[in-house]
Amino acid sequence: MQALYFSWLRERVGTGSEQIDPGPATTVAELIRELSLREERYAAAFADISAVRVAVDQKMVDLDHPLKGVREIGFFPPMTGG
Amino acid sequence: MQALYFSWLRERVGTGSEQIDPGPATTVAELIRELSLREERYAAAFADISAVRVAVDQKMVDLDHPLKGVREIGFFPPMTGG
Amino acid sequence: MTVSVQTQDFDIAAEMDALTSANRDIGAVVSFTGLVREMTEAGAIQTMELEHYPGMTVAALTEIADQACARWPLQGVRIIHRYGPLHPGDRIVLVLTASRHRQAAFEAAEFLMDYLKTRAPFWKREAGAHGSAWVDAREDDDKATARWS
Amino acid sequence: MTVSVQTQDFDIAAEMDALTSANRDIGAVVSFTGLVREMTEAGAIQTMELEHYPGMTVAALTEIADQACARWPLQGVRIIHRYGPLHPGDRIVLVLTASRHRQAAFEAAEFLMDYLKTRAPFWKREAGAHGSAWVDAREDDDKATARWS
Repeated sequence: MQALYFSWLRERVGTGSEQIDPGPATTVAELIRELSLREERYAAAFADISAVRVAVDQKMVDLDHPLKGVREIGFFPPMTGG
Repeated sequence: MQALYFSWLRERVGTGSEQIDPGPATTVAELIRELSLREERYAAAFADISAVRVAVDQKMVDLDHPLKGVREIGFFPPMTGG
Repeated sequence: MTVSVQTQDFDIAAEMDALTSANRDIGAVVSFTGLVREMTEAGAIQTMELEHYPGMTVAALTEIADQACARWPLQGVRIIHRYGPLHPGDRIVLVLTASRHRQAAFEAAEFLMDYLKTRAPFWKREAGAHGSAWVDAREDDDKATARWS
Repeated sequence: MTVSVQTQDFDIAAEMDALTSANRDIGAVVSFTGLVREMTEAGAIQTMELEHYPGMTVAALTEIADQACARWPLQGVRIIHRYGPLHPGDRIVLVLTASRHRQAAFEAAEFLMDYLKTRAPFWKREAGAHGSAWVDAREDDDKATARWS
């Protein structure tokens, strides 16, 4: 699965884009927990989960969204466009 | 006193601008009655008083506004700018 | 705060640049442009003639702009209103508001347009193959103006 | 209904002409232009860097524009959002709405801006002599978006 990171999530993870293995995770929330346990940089990025927004295949989703069939997952803080 | 007429009031009175003598009228409402008695063209212009707006020396006023000291009085229908 | 009453057309980009170029504390500019519509309830029109009260118009627009500046934290206001004969598609009026944030700019522009519609001494006459007639004031416009008081 | 995400500046007069020139049933055009402000709470900034999510941005803006078209009787919508490095006074975003009457054009433009602020995948980073920082989302913007639902 392709993971994309934007804004300060990108800075904390240390890359804008990478292939990730979701392991046993079946939802977005489980994937975030899984990654946070694996490496400190993910734990730092996802420390305040209330500040994390997620898009799955380029559509905004909730944290309980399933990962089955997902090709791309994007992590970013609340948007500040306009 | 200089009287100005706009839009269909101008058309009914037959002129855009004229000198008028207010006679015994002391308020805008009295002036309208006075003119309407004098000539049919004023009676036609002022027939529906709810559709007449008045400016005295280029400021919008109510019908009971006094005429004392007034140099210019404008009569027109509700505005349709913008 | 500048107000113009004129027969000639206006250039919205130039007006916006003039309003904003000297001020780097503007975050939001809202514009309203009014255009002559071809189709009316009476049929297609060929011309719209705008009459105004020359001695009063600029003062009335200035007063409306002053009211907006008193109610919202604006960095700039520009009003241009045309008069004379216009044709379908022509621009009639431009309102520009500039502010730090968007809410003040939006609200002030709506306020200015509501007041222009009912308090600026202009009268429209539309003419087409079906004849010509003065445009009636819309009750909706009075209601829109009343919401600000 | 056209949406662009680009680094280059835009010409508001040309965009407005493109939106209105083929349609004589438009009576009202509202524009919103967002500009980079120099002064922030942290101090004067020299640059604002706008990052976006390339695969998602155009789709997100298109969905927002579609929603506006479903809610209001619009004759046209145009959205341009820039990304990359910008400087104080630079234009960031343009929203244009065209309609028969002014209320729909105003409301739709406000709706579009509220949604752009909270639903379009852009992130701003401001940099000045004091350092640089990502711009925090404003609670006010969430509230402004919530009023439409």
